[in-house]
Amino acid sequence: MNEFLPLLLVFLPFVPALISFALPERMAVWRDVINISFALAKLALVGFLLLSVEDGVTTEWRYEFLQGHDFILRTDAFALLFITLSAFLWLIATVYAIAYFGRGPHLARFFGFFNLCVLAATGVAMSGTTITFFLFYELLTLATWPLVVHKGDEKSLRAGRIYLIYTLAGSAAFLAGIVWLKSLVGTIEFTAPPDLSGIPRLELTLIFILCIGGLGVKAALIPFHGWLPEAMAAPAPVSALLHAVAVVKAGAFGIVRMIYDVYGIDTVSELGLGTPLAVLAGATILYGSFRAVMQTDIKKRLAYSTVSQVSYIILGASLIGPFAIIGALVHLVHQGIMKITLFMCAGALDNRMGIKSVADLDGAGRAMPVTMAAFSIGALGMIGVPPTAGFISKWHLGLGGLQSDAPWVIAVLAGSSLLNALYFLPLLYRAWLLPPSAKLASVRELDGAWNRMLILPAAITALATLAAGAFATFPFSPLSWAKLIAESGYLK
Amino acid sequence: MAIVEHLYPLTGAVLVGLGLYGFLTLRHPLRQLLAVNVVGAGIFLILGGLGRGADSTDPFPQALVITGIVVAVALTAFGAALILRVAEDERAPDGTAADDTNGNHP
Amino acid sequence: MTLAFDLILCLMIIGTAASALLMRNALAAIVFFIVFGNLLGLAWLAMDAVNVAMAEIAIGAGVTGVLLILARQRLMALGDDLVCDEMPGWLRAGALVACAGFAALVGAAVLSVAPSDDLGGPIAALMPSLGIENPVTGVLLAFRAYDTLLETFVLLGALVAVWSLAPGTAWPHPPATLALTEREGHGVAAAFGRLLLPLALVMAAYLVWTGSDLPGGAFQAGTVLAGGLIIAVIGGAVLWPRGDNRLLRVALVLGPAVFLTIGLAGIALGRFLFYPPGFEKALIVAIEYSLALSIGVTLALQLAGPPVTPDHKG
Amino acid sequence: MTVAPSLLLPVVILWPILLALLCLLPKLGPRMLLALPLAPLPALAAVFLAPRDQTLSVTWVLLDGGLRLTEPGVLFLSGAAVLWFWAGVYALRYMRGDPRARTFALFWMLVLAGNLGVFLAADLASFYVFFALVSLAAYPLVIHDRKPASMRAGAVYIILAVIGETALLAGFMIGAHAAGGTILIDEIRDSLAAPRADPLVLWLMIAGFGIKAGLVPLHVWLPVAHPAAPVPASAVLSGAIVKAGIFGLVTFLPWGSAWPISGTLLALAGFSGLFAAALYGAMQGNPKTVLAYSTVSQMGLLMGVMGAALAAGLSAASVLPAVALYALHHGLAKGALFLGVGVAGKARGVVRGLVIAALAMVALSVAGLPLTAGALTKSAIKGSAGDFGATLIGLSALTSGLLLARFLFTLPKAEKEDRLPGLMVVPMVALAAAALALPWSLYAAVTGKAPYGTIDFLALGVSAWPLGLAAVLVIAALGIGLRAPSLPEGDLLGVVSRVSARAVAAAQAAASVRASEKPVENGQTLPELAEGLERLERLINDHTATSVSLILIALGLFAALT
Amino acid sequence: MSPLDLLVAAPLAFMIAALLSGPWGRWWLLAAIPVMAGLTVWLLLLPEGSGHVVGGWTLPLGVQLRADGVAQLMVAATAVCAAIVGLYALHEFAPGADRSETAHGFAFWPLFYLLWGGANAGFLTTDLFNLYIALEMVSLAAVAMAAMGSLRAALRYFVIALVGSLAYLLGVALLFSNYATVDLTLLAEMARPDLATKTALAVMTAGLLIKAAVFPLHGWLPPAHAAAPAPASALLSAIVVKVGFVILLRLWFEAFPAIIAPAGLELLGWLGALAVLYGSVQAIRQDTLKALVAYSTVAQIGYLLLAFPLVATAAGTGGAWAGMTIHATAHMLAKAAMFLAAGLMLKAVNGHHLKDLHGLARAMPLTVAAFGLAAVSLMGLPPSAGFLAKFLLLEAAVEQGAVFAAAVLLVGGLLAAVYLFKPLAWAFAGSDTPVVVAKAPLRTAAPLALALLAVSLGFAGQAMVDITAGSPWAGPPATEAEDVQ
Repeated sequence: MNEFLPLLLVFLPFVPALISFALPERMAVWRDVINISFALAKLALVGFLLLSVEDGVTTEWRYEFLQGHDFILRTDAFALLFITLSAFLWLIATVYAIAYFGRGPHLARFFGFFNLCVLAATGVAMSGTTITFFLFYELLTLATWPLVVHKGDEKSLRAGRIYLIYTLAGSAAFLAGIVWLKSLVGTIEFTAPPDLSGIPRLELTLIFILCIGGLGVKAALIPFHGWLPEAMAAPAPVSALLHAVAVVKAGAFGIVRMIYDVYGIDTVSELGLGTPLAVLAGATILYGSFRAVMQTDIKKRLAYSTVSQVSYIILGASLIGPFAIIGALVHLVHQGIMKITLFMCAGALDNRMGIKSVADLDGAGRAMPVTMAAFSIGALGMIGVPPTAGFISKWHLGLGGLQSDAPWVIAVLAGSSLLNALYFLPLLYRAWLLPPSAKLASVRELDGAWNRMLILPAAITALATLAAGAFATFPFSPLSWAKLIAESGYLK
Repeated sequence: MAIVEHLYPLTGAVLVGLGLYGFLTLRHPLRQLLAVNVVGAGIFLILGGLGRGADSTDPFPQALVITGIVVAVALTAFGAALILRVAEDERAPDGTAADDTNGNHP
Repeated sequence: MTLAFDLILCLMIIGTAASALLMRNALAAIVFFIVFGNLLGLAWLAMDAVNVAMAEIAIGAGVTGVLLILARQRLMALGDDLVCDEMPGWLRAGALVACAGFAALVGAAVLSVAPSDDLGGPIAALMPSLGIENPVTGVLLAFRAYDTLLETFVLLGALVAVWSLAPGTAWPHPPATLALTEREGHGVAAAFGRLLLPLALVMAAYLVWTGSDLPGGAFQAGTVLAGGLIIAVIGGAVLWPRGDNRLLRVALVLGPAVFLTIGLAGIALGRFLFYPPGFEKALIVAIEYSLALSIGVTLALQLAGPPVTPDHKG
Repeated sequence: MTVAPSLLLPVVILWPILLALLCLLPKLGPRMLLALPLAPLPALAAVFLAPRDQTLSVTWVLLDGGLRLTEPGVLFLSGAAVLWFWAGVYALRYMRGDPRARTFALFWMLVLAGNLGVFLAADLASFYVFFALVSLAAYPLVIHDRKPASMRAGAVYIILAVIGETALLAGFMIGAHAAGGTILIDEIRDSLAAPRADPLVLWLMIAGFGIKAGLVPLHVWLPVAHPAAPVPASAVLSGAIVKAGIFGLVTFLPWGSAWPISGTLLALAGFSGLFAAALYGAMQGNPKTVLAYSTVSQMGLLMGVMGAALAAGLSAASVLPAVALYALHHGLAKGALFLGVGVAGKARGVVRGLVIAALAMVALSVAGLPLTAGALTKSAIKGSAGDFGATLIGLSALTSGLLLARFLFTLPKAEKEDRLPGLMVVPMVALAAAALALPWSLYAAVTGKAPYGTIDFLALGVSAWPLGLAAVLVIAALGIGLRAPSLPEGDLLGVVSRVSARAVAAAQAAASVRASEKPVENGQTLPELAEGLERLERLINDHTATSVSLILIALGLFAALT
Repeated sequence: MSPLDLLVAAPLAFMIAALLSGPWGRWWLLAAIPVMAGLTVWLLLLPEGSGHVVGGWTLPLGVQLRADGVAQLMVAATAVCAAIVGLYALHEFAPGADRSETAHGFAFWPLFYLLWGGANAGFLTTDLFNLYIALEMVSLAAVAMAAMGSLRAALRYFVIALVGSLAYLLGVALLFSNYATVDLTLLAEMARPDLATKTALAVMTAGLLIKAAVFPLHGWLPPAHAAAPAPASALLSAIVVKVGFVILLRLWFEAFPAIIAPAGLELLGWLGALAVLYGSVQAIRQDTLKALVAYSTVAQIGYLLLAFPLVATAAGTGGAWAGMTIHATAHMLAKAAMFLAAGLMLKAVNGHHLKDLHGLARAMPLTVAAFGLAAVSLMGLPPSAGFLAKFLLLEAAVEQGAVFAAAVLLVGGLLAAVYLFKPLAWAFAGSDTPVVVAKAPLRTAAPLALALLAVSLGFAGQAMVDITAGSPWAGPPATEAEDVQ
């Protein structure tokens, strides 16, 4: 039974996906119910797995889809970190999406692909080999595209096009890299890094560049980040779950896997690949923040913020050190929670009051205090203000940088924090301190079940943001789990 | 003497070249059809001519040639009909829908 | 046959072919093509390939020639004078070089192969078991019966393909009547046709029968039959049938169907297209007769072209 | 003590946070003003009950840190608690009827929690949490009245606060790393005391704490922000919140090891603030601004002393008690003075005279009039300041005197007859009394020696000459009718803001140019290429070309095969 | 008894039946599908390389039929495509309103069976002359079907195809003269690197490149495939070009591997690479849907050629060989699905252009989904069979250090994404005027089934690899035909 658990976990969302595609619009209520219940079921399953993995039990499922090519799903601790995040946020985002869209058009399609995305994200997490990873990684690209173009207007279509070109080009590079590597050392399972000693350094370096370049597209490393701000043309739930969590995280997750499970930190250090990557990540952090400051559209600002924040993970992973990797892993979760909060709030503001640009935000806090409070917590978290989750991440990353003799990391973090403050605080200022326009004054934030449902998810994740920071050392907190992962194999 | 033995197949080779040249330079489909038939005849000559023994011709290539000739005529007939229909269509009173379906489609 | 004859014949073949290709006048080109076909027939005769010679003259020169003439006539009626656009000289020169090179390559390849009748012996050895004497028929209907079976379907398919070209409202009307019927030769042709059709039938039957032992066979017979049919139609003795005429359909598929049935029946006795010992000749002849009929009708209808709407002036 | 008294420590912080959460309740919110004085009560209890230097480790929270009360911490905590309490009492009257009373109460509680928490934190993470809470939550207090000037002041405040936070975080990280990844403050300080410690940590911390404490030249926010807030908020800002910065220095500076360069720099910055701020403040027209400059000046003194002590490598025991005591006095006195501004504005006639007299007493104490509590604390601190420092401190009485005199003359007058609310007067008086009395009572306990063991009046008189000179100058100026010039608030700020405004404008212009230069998307790119492709395809579609290609490929293949 | 000949005979029998049944002819399909399905399964169950000579006439006289891996895979894929496309076509090629025959409605079905039978004949025979006839069966049916869309395109197709056929026939003539046999398995034993053989191989290959529409000989394909009715296009792109390809395989890897010079393989590989790039670029430029899909065929065929040098260099039947054959299969299914879906969509909006698809994703989600899934396979994205194929090829290319081939494989996939997402983007675009589409469950299911199959075959990778591994070129050629009674 246990053997099939990974399979079940990955393909569980397939059921609601199919049902969502199939159900006619008049049965939308059933669709909602099924979506939420499956999200809950998955969360329960993840909970069960969490307990077993903490005891050191990993389950795996393999299937030889081609001779010499295993399809492996495995629940190691790192996978579970990502899965837990995605399962939790899936539930949140599902509730949010239901409330956000109400009873609009194309929803069958939306929820169908939405579930497929979660499937893919879970698959990415549980992949046990590079090829398996690639399979789900591509599936993620594909399943996301319909969501990006969901609105169907000119901007969305453009965004979809750009998204595809970027991500597919990235995938191609990644594929080339893994195939090359496989031709050198055979199948690579994410259990222990293979022996790469006999392979010319140049080849290894080129493969690394190909793979990281490919993964870096999704992770929005500069100069491959161009798709992300464009993709904000998608509706808020999409931006929230996918661009904050699933897609970019898949890229970041993959980079961590590359460094720790494919190459192994020893090889990476020996080849001297960590530092350039870290520098690139650092540049991305600063550049993303800098660009965010210049945006006037709220979602675009958040998007550039994502560009910046995701690179924290890469920075941590590439620094190679106990604190750094903990920082990277924990930020994987923290950034997800915080960014989804921000996006959900931004979506709610747009949905309820048509607020899109920074200038529209004046007085929004008066009209929608709960939403803006959640937004504020998310924003403060992004800045790294304690006791939010962002602080915990930054703390470990900073120490990690120092541990790895890269004190410049501190400067990067500090600069990024300042820039974060520069682009988030004015939002809070406008929302809370400027007088609202007449239009906003009439909004009743919590009137009606739909509206409450729209606010609730963001409120929950905002509290989670606080809790993840304030109770960082609580068992099963992201930090504790990140430490578990780090101790179980990523620290040598 | 090689040339003597190879007279007919060599003629076939020349026909292939000639036919091909005709095909390339003649810009009317019916003439091209004719040219293709010349090429075919050349190939048949090669096939038959190289199957000549001391006293008789190998029946096997003969059979192949007959089959080939029949296939060729079938195709030529279809080709001619097609050329005709294209010409008809181009001169149809409503020239607009000329190259679309023949109106047979529901 | 002497070398001189062979040489002259080859030169004439090449000459007529060149004329057929290079003549500006389409009709002249087609006439040259027919002459070319007949000369080819002579060449096959010179190579002791009487079966092929008959096929070439009947089908290669005859049917194809009629086809081309009819097509030209109909095209002229549509205002297409079949004049080719002049190509630039350098293009012609280029084409000439390319084709010459190609022909040289093929010629060299041909020269590198010594002519021989390697399979003549094995075939001759097997012939007695078939009970027929014409080895070409043996190859066509026994050793390579599979090829021939498929080929009959190509022929049938070609007719269906021609029919599929029918303009919108034309199907299932008959094809256009042949132009001669409206001219002065009507009466003569009609009388001739009426006479010729039975004659053609008889001759076709004879060709099939001799085909077992002497040169001849279903294809040649079918061509004769087609010729008779066409002349009969020209003469007005027979009218083109409608495309959905049941009898016509039966006539068309008879040959292929019989062939296929016998082939499939062979499975019961062992394998596909297996002729039980002792019945070989009977089966082959049965196939040939049915084929001849179908081929005749098919070829004739192919010559007739796609159906036209009744008020259409062909 | 039946219940473990150390459990009081979390309560000190959680209680105001709980009250803050209550503010969020819609019905209760505006009434929470009444709860303002309740918020610091657990802190007061802790001052008396909680054990000293005993860490209560708190697992599962943040990075598994702890809380504890150190000796200097007690003084800071008690001073702050007292000030917060009385200011709270004052505020509940002062803010009555204010439309944003709920917001005020909410952030008041939060700042209070942070402020008190800073004094209790035993680990970096919680210290940083509380410090950030103070910094950020104080912003709404600064901009409470939403007037343009306040908003500007708030902006300056928040920018510098964030920069300070960032510098601190960077310093903490490097410090923690140097100490082997620990987050316990004591261990980090010890590692800083090691000979090969990185001075960068020190500088980052000095910058971070210095911003909060108004270290010149990082003080620019202070003179604009403190006056912008409502009176009780100004009082706690100037009296208690700046002390968070001082406490940071007290806690983190590696006492006992000599840092000549860093210490001297800090001393220079501090002492220059001591004089410059006082002089500049003396030329202000707004009494609250004057007081704010006074804060900058006084804190400059404290930091100057600490810098000198650091340079000299004095031990913690010799420096910190005096510093804490000084801070305590200053906090209470400054609180009283700020509250006095509000009181004076409502009083007329004799009452006003009494109020001014009381304030003058406090002011003289701050300026260091011999035998006052202020002089006492100054004398205590001189010991750590070195000779030169001590001289400067002595001289500073002149500038302080001028400044505070200016303060007294700028006090507002009541516009109309109004009943002076007791709830405003009592806190002021109480704070003044505490400021004047508490140092006396604590002096012995803190410094270990009796105040003025032998009172040498002559020496005292002589040492008071700067103050006397100040008095003479003031009287002279009054006599000739000289009015102090009114300089704009915020000294260096004007320059900085002008430069930054210009930079922002330039950046925006550049950005807009770039945006307009973006090539038009979706247009036909490379029309020549498209046309070429079109022609190529037409050529290929022709069967002549196909046949030629066929021949060529056949020949090519043949060649390739041969 | 053997399915080898029945797989050819059965469609021909149905052709006759359809001809005789007049307006009811189309319903024979319902009988044909189970029969052909059964035969196909039977074929798949045959031990690899089993075959027999027709009528018991031994080589070199007779015609040998044989079931090797390629044949099994291709016949099976053809059966699936033909069956589903046939079902789809039931509606389109139907009698007129008054139950009377129409030219297309009548003629399609015999041609359909002719094509099916011809394709099977081509896949199953080892006889080069027999292959010629099979090729002509298929070509004839294909041209006639293309003519149902555009006469002019069909004429062009016809003329060029004729040239290709003759080139092939010329080669057959030379080979027969040289070796006195036209059987591949015998030729493989006798092959000599002499002038005639090389000329023959070169000429035949060139002719087959026309049939397979390989750049730059593809000119006939886009107009013909784009104009034909959807089911016809599906058959043309899926099956017809594959017949030429399979013959190429047999020539290069079965009959004459011994005399093939690497330069020849390289040349084919280059043509393939150019086809991929050129076809993709042209596809990107199209603004009509079916032209785009047709150019995609040009590009996809390029991969098959690109694989030639890889296959020749690789050892064993793993990697490149499997990748190439699986690609052919995947392309069959996916392209058929795509044409059917395109046909449905264009019919619904009554237009041709990409922009006409505006908002169709809402009106006909299943059809758009089918198109999308087919696109996934064509782009070579997981988990489709197309991905599997590309992955195997890529792996082979990397292992052999064929950097250029690897790059083309990757870039080709990207370009495919670019052109295939163009129509999808239009379909997903919002629309103010929703299209109302008549319900047609069967026709909607057809492309979806094909596309799902193309995608889900990715999970059956090893099965397909196993099937294609049973191909003669890998081991010693089957000398004596094993008779299956």
